[in-house]
Amino acid sequence: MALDKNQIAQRIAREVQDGYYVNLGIGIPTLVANYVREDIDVEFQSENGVLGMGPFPYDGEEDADIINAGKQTITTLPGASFFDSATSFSMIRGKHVDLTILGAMEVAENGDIANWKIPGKMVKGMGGAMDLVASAENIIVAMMHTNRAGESKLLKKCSLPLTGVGCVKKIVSNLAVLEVTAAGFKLLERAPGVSVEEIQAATEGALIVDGDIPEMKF
Amino acid sequence: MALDKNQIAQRIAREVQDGYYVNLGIGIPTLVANYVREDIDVEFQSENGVLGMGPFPYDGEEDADIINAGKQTITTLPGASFFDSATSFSMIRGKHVDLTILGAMEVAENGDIANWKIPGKMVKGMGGAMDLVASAENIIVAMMHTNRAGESKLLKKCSLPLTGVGCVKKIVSNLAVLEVTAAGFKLLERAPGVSVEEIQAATEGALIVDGDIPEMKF
Amino acid sequence: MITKKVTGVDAALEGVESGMTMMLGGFGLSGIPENSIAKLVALDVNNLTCISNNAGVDDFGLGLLLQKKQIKKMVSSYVGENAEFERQMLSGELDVELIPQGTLAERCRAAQAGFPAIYTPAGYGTEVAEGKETREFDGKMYVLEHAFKADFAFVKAWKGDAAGNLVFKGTARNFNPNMCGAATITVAEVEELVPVGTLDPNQIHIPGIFVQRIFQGETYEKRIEQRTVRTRD
Amino acid sequence: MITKKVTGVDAALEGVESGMTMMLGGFGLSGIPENSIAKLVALDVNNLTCISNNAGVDDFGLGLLLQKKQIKKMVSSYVGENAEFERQMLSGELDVELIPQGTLAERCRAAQAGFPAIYTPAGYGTEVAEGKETREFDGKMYVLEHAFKADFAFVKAWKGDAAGNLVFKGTARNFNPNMCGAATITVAEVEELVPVGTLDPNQIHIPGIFVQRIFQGETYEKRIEQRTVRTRD
Repeated sequence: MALDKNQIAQRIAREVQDGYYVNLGIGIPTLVANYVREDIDVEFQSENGVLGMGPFPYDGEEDADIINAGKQTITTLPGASFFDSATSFSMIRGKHVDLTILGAMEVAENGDIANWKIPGKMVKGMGGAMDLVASAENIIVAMMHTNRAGESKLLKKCSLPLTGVGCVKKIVSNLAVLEVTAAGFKLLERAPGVSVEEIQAATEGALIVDGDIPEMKF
Repeated sequence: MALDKNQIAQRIAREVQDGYYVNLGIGIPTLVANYVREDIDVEFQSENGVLGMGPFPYDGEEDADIINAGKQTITTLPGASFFDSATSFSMIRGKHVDLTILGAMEVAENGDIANWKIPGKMVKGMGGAMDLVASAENIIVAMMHTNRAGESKLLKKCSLPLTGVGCVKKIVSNLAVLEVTAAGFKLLERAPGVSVEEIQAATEGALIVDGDIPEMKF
Repeated sequence: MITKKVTGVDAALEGVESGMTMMLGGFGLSGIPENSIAKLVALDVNNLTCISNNAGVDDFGLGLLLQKKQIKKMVSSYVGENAEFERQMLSGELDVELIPQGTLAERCRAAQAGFPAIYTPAGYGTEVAEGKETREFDGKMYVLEHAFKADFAFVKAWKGDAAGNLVFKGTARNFNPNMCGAATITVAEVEELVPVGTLDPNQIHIPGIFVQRIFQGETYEKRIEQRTVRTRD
Repeated sequence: MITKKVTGVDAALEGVESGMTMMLGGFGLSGIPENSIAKLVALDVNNLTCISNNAGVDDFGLGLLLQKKQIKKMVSSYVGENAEFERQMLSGELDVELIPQGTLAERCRAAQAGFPAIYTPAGYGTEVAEGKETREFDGKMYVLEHAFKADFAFVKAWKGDAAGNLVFKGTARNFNPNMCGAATITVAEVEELVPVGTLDPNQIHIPGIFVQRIFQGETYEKRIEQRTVRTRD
């Protein structure tokens, strides 16, 4: 069965390693924080200027001056710091952030990603996404494998305006975990009960299936 | 009579206007602070990372962590701030410092300045001088008009490696106040008792003498 | 000490004219110069170019200027919370230049620090880089982005003093420090104007040299955009 | 929280080898990483390239490494206080690259912030710009200067915590913050390692993400180079 958003986040959380500084995008990526193992040390960075984010505040303790990049009220943990936007992107551009997890509208088999604009329809802007994808060495995309019409979002070539070129390394979708390789999307894991054929049918870009593909573990 | 170093500083102090942020170089420029009018508001910046410098500390109150660019122990005044070197040069390069006063070994009639190196003999380095002269819109040079051998230091062309090109606007020497113009050194004021002829004799570069040249006032 | 204190928002915005380019600090509605924006609305200046990471919401922040059609052009990284904005943009009434957030921050910092341009990897290979110079360094491609030029920068700090020194709080800091000294005139509004000498010189986020005018804002709504909370166990 | 605390200077300098490029904070003798320098002397590594604004004095700071001829090349802006330095330089034993102080700071910051190069006006038309690319922007000439690449950065802060957060004091701040995160490994030594959570998150000069190792130095001499005082009236 295909994963729900929380399960996608849960699977991605397994990619987070001890000692990682992690930037989480808006949407599914934000949920990843809920599933990171408690026996490893991880710090969350938000590009609006905070390192060491904690959970949401208790009701009544929210502070307009302490938010994340999704404009949500947050708290900070001991060891946290606040800083200006230029410093925040120094962390990102300077490769001090170890892992970037973000959503996508489309990913191409060469690692191109599109997630900021649908010409003539939706123009919210790229926020920090272009800086993140241009700089991060370790980018995981959290996404649905297909759109509502059932069309693949893992493409030969993106149709929407790009956010970055050749930058996505790994995708965790509702159907599969895939690695972006020189030859295309390499299938690493299947969602429980989802067949290789179903994944193949939902993938427009080149899908590489090498041997037996295990089911995901959480 | 030619000015001494303190008198050069005293004359330069008259160029300091209300509301100026001023960077003072090592040597004669440092003395300028002693002569600035007390009825105007001026702040001194030192490129090692302090704005709002005050006088030297009282004996016993000196702090190894609070020095100026000449490595002298200093104090700060109310409203002072400390910052890192990149921020300090943002102030300088970004033209937030209003006036730079520094020494020179040579100045050319086109505003070139040399003050950091005598090949094969003295190589102390440029410190912040190259940043200062390349960025400041208002540079006053404090210098002796001639070297110990009596040779002019206000030249047609600098013989020493340059610190900056076409940047000096004004010179206060022991003999005269001069403005650097497109046509050369324009004589503005004479040191008390020093004749135009004496200044002419001490100036290798083009000297422009336009009408009566008044004596300096302090 | 050089004083930057002005009597209030009226004096702080003296010289503001239609057609000017403004930088405005803030991320979402956090750390926005509320009092300066209110005054811009009251002054009824128009044809403004606004450099600001976001465009407010319909009834707060820059949304107030958008409602009155005072803005000709927005330079932002993210504008997704504002229906009137979207309407004006899609209808062509409003010119919008969307740029990466880190590029926005650094083009401000370049102006502050006297750099003419920077090379950033953000946006390479995308429409953001179209028509811009690109260049390879060490096998990676970068886009040349120029320093902003602005007439006024409006920033909001937590505390400040008459010398213009500023201290920010939490993530309300964001773009505010990077915009100080990045325009011809920087206007800082603060929640609390404290006596000179009470701010620790080691702990000043923006030295007063980067600020031309400072005043204490009359009121701060500090609206929260996404109130997310958890319940106590 | 990710901990950066190591047991002491021995662990902090693990991996240091001859031939490496080091950044060292400090201005004159103020804010220099005294304990790390002492350990570099003890380790007897040589052929080092040192990026540091100054070169210490004969018997303190980087002068200690120069005495033992451990330094192959210095990249500095001002080296005027060191007789042994001058002797090695004039004799050709020591390779010296003198660069403008603001350029030095910004080449560090570029490395920290992921910029490949910057355009600065400093040094244009001088021998500093020889062989370098120059370019005009808005009628002014600039020199292209590249980000430093270094193996280790050694910085000294006043206070720090196990998360690697740093706070500096007075003008001992100088280049130290700009070098954090500008090398493969940043080693911070602090006068006082305080418990995590005691530093105000608003008042951290360098967030821990820019620091790989932190330790409390055993002793600090904090020598004064030019003791200038006035007498009481």
